[in-house]
Amino acid sequence: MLEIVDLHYKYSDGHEALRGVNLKVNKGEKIALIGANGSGKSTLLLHISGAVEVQEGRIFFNGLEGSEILRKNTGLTFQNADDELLMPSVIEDVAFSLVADGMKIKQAHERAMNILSSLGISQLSKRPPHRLSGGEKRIVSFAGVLASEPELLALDEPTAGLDPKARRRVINFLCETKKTVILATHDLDMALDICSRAVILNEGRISAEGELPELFKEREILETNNLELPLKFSKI
Amino acid sequence: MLEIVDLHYKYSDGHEALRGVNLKVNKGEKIALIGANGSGKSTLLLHISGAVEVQEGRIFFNGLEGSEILRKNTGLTFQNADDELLMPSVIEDVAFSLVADGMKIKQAHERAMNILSSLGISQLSKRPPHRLSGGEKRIVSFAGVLASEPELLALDEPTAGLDPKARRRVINFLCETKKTVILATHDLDMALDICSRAVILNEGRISAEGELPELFKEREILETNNLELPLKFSKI
Amino acid sequence: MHISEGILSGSVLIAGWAGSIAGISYGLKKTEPEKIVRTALISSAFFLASLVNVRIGPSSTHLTLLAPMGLILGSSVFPAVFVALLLQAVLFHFGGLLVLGVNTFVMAFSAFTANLIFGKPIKNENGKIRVIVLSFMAGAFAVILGAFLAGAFLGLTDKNFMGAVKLLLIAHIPLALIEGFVTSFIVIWIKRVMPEFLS
Amino acid sequence: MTGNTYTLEFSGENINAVKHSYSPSAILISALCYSISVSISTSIYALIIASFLPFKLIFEKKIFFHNLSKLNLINIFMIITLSLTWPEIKSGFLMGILIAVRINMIYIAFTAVIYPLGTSGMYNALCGLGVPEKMRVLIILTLRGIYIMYERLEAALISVKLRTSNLHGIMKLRVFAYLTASVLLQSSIRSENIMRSVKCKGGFNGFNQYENKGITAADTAFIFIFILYSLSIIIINYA
Repeated sequence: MLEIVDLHYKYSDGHEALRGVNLKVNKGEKIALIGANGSGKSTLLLHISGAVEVQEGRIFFNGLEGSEILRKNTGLTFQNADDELLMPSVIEDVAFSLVADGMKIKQAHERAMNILSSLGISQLSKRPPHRLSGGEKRIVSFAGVLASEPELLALDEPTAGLDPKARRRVINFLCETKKTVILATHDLDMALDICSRAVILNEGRISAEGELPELFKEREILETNNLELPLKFSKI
Repeated sequence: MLEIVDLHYKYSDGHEALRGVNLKVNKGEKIALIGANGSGKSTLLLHISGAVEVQEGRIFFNGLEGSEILRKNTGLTFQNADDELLMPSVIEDVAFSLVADGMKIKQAHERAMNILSSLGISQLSKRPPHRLSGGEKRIVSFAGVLASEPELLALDEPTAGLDPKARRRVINFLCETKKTVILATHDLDMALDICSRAVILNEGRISAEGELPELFKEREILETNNLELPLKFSKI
Repeated sequence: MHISEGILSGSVLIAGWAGSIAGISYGLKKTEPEKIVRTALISSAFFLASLVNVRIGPSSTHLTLLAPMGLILGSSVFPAVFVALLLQAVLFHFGGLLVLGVNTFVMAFSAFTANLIFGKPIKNENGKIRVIVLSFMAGAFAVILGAFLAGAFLGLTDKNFMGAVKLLLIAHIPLALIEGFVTSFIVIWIKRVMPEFLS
Repeated sequence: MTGNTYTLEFSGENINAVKHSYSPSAILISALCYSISVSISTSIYALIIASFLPFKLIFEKKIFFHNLSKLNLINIFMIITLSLTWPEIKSGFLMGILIAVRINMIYIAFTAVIYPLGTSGMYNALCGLGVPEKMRVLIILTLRGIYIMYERLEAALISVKLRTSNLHGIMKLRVFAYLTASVLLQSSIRSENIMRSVKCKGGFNGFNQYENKGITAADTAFIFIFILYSLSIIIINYA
């Protein structure tokens, strides 16, 4: 479904965030993208979702190229949900990408309402985003991404700052969804719950890759990549 | 050292954040403050650090009362380290409260430098704190709080948004410090690493309290308080 | 320098709107679509900072931060000030809608002019003392120009206002000094932490 | 909170915006016509005619008398200033009274009719009047930014309060300046992320979600009545 070939990216300040990433993602797969801060996870997600233009290398989505194709078929949620809640009310926010693609407002709002209902949060539709709790904001940002029916979800730290209950709700949602998922996270326990495969980024390169949970049992790989043994494997 | 008696707090919008909290903290103790979002953790920390005036109830610090006493003797760090970084360089930021309280700049900078060295980040002293990584910002914010030599540290989610390595660094620091620590967090595994006792807040009241790790083994208590079994106790 | 509703004559109100609409259109045209988001977020930060009540001695004051706004936003300062004043009216019922034109022009033009005169020298200057002096002048200048413009609009409405206008100008002198200091501190900080921030 | 060096005066928006039967643009146009006619009135007869609306509104709706009394406290100060600075005390005093009356009438009209529209109503009204896209985006995102950055500034102010108890003179201004600069930097970083998210979500077109019902016959009648009313005030004023 998604194929990334030798992707490089340099920010305008000279920082090389990606230094040759190669990755294949199959339809329906759920992949965890692991790595320390600054390892290039977020930059990779921005590429996958078409938010930045490819400088060097290629990204194919079902064989096609171009950031337009990626934007249409993938949905990105940001680490901080506040950054993607743009409109003064939840329903307008969820309808945003539909209206941007030319759908009539009434129709877009109907579709948005359906999505909110399917996520069990239709009661929030008229609320302004600043009145929502952290967990609610996160779910609304999912709703906004799901509205345009992307085939692939790219999620940046979807549980950062959430309390255990809200975190569990997000994990359940991601376990149940049939979409292809690429999940950047520090929360290795969540990765184990959701993903079947993990990719470890280190300084802009993929330094390890493998099935879960086997990969996380290799202490050496984790240590060279500045990661910690997931808590499930540690004993009290 | 710290004694809180029947503390109530109502925000101006009518929301009752605290509904009768009683808590005793002994010198040198490390206590975890656990609870879902909105349970009153942050409001309690704001009281302990003297940032808000007591509306109803009493807070004693070594037998004395008043927000001035609390401000002098406690140090609070915020969930978002960016909120407390002020000065254009790390050393000035750490020395800020000393200079503002009348210490000579040279002396204040010397003290600040000692603190930075003791935390192993003296190489950052000339950098603008706003340009540091998330983990570095967090440690600098600790340094700023430590500068005024508080007896008690009140910490709001000190590991939120940090990668595993930076998180481990913060945990190590908190394990080693001799100060009294009150730690509000969702990260129960961190609480187990650092604290000897936990207090569970639910809707502005203390709903459970006990030694660690025993308290976290009581599945029922965790469930009624919307918490999750710490991962160390769960098996794969 | 905020003029209240119900004071100015019809022709002066129209003149204010004409001036600010010209400024807003120019500002919007010069603001690339990519920069709209940045303008919005920065102007919300200025909006909030101007709500902070700074206690000075027995009294307290709100700062206008006109010069920093001009230095950072450049020509986008016209639409930014307009939106800020509009939201202030709708959110706090503070300031009117009819005089919005005049008030936008008074504040945005002062900020814009401060940037026009002092922006380049401040950006290119490296000596710390010179930067402090230049930005102090920019901060004080913007406030004085704002008070002067507000006075001019009052004077054009009825020349008998001139007595009150003199009082208004005198009352703005301490504010000008305060804004001068604040502007120079903000500029120093920006030059050390993120020099690319100046427009 | 007494004794604070800085206090943030932010009450936020009344989110229970009133639903009007007329389109927001019609309400905005009508109220503006009325307030123009009031603000240029000098004759007592014109002001008497103009006072019908505020009296009707006072009886019909809840006017914030608290705010109104605060407003008039400032008005008293204004009347005194004008009396003392005008060439003649009496004419200055009368000018002050005239302005105070106008301010009250316009304030009542705005608080009863326009402000209850809330930010979303005001936004719809402006869109209905054909405000350009860049301006619409700017309004929506500035409003969002205010709520996002409010939390940051509030926390920063608490942090300063905790870190130091006695700021004096220039140091106080310096700290305020640094606080402002820090919040500016944070808002600039946020804007980069928000821009990316706008791009991912399909671009600025998504902001075009105002209710464009157009002006109905009822709206036209409403505006027409107000224009007639305003014109009659103006005519009486110059008669």
